[in-house]
Amino acid sequence: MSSNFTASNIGRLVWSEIKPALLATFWICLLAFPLMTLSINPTNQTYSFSMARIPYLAGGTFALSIIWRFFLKRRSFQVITKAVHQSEGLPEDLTKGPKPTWLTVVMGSKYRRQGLIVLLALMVVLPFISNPYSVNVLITCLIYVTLGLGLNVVVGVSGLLNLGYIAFYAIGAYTYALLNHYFGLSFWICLPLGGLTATLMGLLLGFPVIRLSGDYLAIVTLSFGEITRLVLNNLNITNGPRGISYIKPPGFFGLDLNGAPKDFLVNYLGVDPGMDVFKVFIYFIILALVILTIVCVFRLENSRLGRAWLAMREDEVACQAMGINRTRAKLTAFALGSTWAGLAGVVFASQITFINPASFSFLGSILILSIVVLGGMGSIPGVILGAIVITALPEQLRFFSQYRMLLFGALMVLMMVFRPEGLIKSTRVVHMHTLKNGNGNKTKLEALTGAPPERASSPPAASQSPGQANSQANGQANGLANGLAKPPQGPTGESS
Amino acid sequence: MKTVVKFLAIFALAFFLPFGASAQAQETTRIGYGGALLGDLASYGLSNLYGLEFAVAQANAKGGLLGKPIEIVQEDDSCIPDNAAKAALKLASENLTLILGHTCSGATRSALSAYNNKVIMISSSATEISLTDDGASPYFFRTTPRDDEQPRLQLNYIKQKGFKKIAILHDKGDYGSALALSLQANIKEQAPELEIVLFEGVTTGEVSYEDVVSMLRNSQAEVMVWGGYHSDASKLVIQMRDKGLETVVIGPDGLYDQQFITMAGAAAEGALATGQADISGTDAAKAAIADHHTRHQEEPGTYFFYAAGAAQALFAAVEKVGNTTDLDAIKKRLQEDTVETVMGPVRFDAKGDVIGAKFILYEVKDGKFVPVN
Amino acid sequence: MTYFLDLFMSGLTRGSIYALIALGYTMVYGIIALINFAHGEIYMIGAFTALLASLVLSSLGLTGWGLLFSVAAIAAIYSAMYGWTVERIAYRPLRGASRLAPLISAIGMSFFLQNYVQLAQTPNFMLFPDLIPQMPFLKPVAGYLNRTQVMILLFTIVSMVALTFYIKYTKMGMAMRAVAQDITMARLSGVNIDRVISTTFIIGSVLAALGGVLIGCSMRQIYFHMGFLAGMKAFTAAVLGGIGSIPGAVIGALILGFAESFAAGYISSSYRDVVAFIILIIILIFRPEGIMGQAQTQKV
Amino acid sequence: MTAATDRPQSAAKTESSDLILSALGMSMVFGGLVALNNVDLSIERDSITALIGPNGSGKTTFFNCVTGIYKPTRGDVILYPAIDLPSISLKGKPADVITHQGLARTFQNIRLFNNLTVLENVLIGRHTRMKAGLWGALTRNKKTRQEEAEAIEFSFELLVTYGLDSMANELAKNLPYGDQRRLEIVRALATEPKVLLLDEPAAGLNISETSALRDLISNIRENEKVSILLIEHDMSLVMTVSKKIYVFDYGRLIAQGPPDEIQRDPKVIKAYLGED
Repeated sequence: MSSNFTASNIGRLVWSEIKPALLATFWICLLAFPLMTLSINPTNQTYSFSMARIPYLAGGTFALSIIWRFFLKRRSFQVITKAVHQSEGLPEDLTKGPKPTWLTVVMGSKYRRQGLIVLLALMVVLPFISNPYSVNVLITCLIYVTLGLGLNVVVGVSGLLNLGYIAFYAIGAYTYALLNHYFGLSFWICLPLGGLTATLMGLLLGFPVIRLSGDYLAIVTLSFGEITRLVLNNLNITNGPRGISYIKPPGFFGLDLNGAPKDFLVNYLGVDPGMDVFKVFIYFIILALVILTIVCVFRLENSRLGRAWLAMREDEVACQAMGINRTRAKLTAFALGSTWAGLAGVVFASQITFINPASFSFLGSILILSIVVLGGMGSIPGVILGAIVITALPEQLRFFSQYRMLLFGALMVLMMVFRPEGLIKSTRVVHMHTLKNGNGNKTKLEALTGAPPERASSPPAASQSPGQANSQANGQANGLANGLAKPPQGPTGESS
Repeated sequence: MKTVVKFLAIFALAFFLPFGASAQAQETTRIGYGGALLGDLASYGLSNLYGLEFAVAQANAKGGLLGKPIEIVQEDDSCIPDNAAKAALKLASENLTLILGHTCSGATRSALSAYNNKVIMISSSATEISLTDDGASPYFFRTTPRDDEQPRLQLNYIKQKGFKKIAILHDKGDYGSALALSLQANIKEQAPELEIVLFEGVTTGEVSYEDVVSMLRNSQAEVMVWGGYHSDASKLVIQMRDKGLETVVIGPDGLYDQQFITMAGAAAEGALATGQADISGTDAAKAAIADHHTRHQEEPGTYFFYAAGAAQALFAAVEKVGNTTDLDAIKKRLQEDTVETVMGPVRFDAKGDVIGAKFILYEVKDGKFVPVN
Repeated sequence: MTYFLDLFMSGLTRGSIYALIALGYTMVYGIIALINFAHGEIYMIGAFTALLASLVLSSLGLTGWGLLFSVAAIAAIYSAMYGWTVERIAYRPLRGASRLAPLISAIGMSFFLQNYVQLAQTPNFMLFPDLIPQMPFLKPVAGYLNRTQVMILLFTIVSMVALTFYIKYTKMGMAMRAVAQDITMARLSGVNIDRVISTTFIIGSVLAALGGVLIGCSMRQIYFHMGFLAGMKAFTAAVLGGIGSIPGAVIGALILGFAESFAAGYISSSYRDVVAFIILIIILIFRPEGIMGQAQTQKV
Repeated sequence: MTAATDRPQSAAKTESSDLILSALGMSMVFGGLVALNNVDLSIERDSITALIGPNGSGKTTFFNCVTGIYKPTRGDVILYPAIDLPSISLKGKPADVITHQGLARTFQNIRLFNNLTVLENVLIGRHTRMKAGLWGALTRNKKTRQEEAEAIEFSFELLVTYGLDSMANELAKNLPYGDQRRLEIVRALATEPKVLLLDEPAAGLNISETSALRDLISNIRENEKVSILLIEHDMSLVMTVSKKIYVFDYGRLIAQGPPDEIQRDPKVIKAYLGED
């Protein structure tokens, strides 16, 4: 074996890595040659030639190419290892349950509750230890978390590709802006109204697209998004492209938070929040909305309705054959997904205080979709992380100023190439079986109710104790925790 | 656990970097620039930035501002209101109190609301009337003349030439559509005898304007007034002339740009535009143009002088006040003192509009904008 | 009537441009079921390369038809190289991933290319030279049909015919049809999938580049963001015609072109796109698989 | 093996008390192709009926028409839920309604919800027997929690009965092939069907798996009070479990009767082996 490590062998090995990188470098330089070396003087339509940028390009490409090849090799090696292990039946022990991920470890540990409280406390304290700009980024980020989770219901859970999601965001924002502008309605009245309007528009869009699926659905939703934007741009009532300004921020029980309370804080309490009070207030509103959204989406996903959506995503024919009304499932998915966009839109309008149709372009839909896919389709923590990356990363990249969007685009490609399932892969909730079955042992249910469970013909007796029902229901919430414990094994005969 | 680390890393990267970033030693006097540096309207934003850079370079050569060299902190808003608010908050969080910007009217309005009257802001390109008229922004100034001048000038010309049928087209943007609506209102009020045969928005960035040309021909308009920027106008004019349509074209200051003539070539001949009165004739302006040539190898852009003038006026006011934080004092100086700048003497009125800035009507003759007497 | 004819001609040219770009979308989709969002950017790069090439070549003394065709050829070659590279970097490593991963990768690529051109050149609108020589014989119909329109129609028809022949009668064309039908079976019968996909991207890019050159000649201006709207419209056209179908893309593009022109002319230019999109939605509601798309019976 | 079952038309009329499902005059035309031509078929209560025929003879099309995946061109399907209940026409009803009425099916090429767990697959089968709506899902009130708990309990018991409980939390796609087939049947059973339609359940199984499947099918019929309609190519399986066999060829019903009769029927032999 040691003979393999002769100088010439190592040289050959290194060369085999460097050669393709050199080729790639040459190719990219060739590609970039005219666009990067020729510059046009627009006044007299002459051109000048300069090779100054080429060495940087070549160096960068060479380094990137080496790294790219290394990671691609690693990726394919991992795939092969996995396949070999599988074919040899190595770790595929089906009784072991899904492999614990860090999420199940954290969420499943007995410190889960404490962990969540710490996180929540951190989120509550955050605006007070940061500057106004960061609070604004945080608000934007949380708005996009809401949007991402809402779109996740449509795309990630139900499998309906929606490219016009920004329209519902716009509808929410304009609902508040218009009602506030013309009728002086307050934020708190408009918040549910904005959500409701978006829901209704979602239904309206849902009806014509019931028969469509896949990319046809995508293009119709895209059209819907564009139609909404164009109509907002052309109507007089929305003030067209000039938009609506001076939208009121939310008040606190009728108290105007713009100005006065800050003076109060500074003068009487000696605390200087260092920023506008209403911004902090909006932060807490959107934080509450995000928490509400997470709870709702989690509950939906693990309910009868959510499973219908999942079934629809997985197989449209089989889902109908299982008794699921596909039309209804599609419509609820569309309508509910839109609701959150509407709510987020209202908050957005109150945060930015000026909206015009330019804020709701197709690019917005694309960004929200990127959040869902980048984060991990159908995964709630994934979508949250995705929203952080998509909204906060470009802010961080401001350091690179004009190269910002270039890097952002490149990162999206790299992310998909090396982690196509998203940052956090969606995992299914684990249910633990509480029955000790088979060998004449009483089931937990029997033990509690004293009656043998009837099966097959009718559902178990409704006289079940509420405690049991609770523990089962909690089984869902605690499912992650239970997933760590081995499910008790019943006899696995071919048939009973 | 590797993923936990990854998660934390991303989280930290996302949020905690900016918290530390604002703590910097103030060895310089800093001025913020907010406007379009990227996106479709980047060229306007860049001409603003170059103007500011010119003024800063000049001031720094003479020892800076308040005894310290001036440093520019720039943020892009791509002329999108949403981004402008973000950029504004970013600049505000750096404790900047002097801002030059923003480029577009819509973005400026949203930025104003984000600054929340905590900075002195001078725009050299936001022309929309209400920005100063509504009185909500006491610390906002602008060196560019306002939009309401332009429709008036255009209408006068139309009446003078005896045109009867008018087509008004706009680019559906906040700037262009406001101008178009304002002209429409002007005509209804002051010249109801004129007939508006076509009032339409045009989608910009399209692959063809031929259908618009067809509509124009069908409407038999004698004059077409464009509300929007030169980039679309030049395409429209080329296609109009290509199809043998001789309708007179009048545009706003968005069209008054040498770029329009370069782009439209022969088709630009005879087109009219309202534009800021020519200020490149003075010695100071000529020196600035020469400086711009050496720095950027091109002619200065539309708003170069207005940005440079704004910056020079601002520097003078700050120098007199002696600090950058007393906004009311700076405001007072800006309104009371007349400062000699590359764009001529600059002083602001009570609303914040520059005094003496005027639009005049130009016509394209032999590849140049020539004032119409 | 002349007004109608006028609008008809403008719809025809508009539709032809859409068709050239839509073909790239529909071919890629037909083969690997991917919405290639970066396709509009390839079209933009074609236009930019053509601009640079025309400046260099005309300074070398080339004029007239020779200039036009060599510029078009250089733009086509460069766009093809870009198309090929984009597929290699952003899509090939993702083969076999979920359907949305390549879509996001494509969007990332689109951002990247747009900003790359903006940084490498400028964000400004750039003047595109008038490359199409004068055609004196068009004098009588000058008001309705000018030389750029003639060239656009000519280019479109020629590329369409050439493409149809290529797909129908060459070995590679047959392989493409096979891969479009069933990628696994095609691989099993010895078709080199990678090569087929690369060829598809190259052909699509060449057509997009031609579209870029023609639009440059017609609008006389190009800029880095031009690919977005054109790409979106072309994609809409491809879906309208039944994505994956080559004649469908052309028919869809023409319908969209006419719809837009007539909507602008007879309704309102402000609402033109609204009308166009509503027509699209209505057509898809009644023919969910597009105009020329095959109605697929769910196989159970 | 009564003589009465030889005459389905009259059986549908006179002896409906013995039948659970009857299809009358089913026809299905795709474009110009006649996939099903006026087929009558009935299933006796608590029996196993088989449907055989060469490939492309219209068996799966028949399934699709009965279960509402396709809308038949002509014909009616009538369900007799119980002896003392009125009959229900399933004609033109959508698939989900038909499933709710008590018909459940499996697919020729397994159609599980691959990225969901085994338990969730079965829970989705429970969908049609559950009531919780949007409100229940969001508030997770007592009623919903109880219903959910019952559904999980029910599903677990089914999984235990059919030996899949140890894999309850595995993703369906990670199951071995034989278990996937079994899971599809369990999922159909979760809808509490009156008639279970199995489309080639033995396809792709080896000999021992097939014999296990035979036991499974018999067990299901005994345990679950369900009538079974079975499409199958494995003749040994068909002949041993079924009480009655229908034979399709070119979309027509060419023979029907008990297994031993069918085995001897010259028309059936001709359809399978061709003419000499």
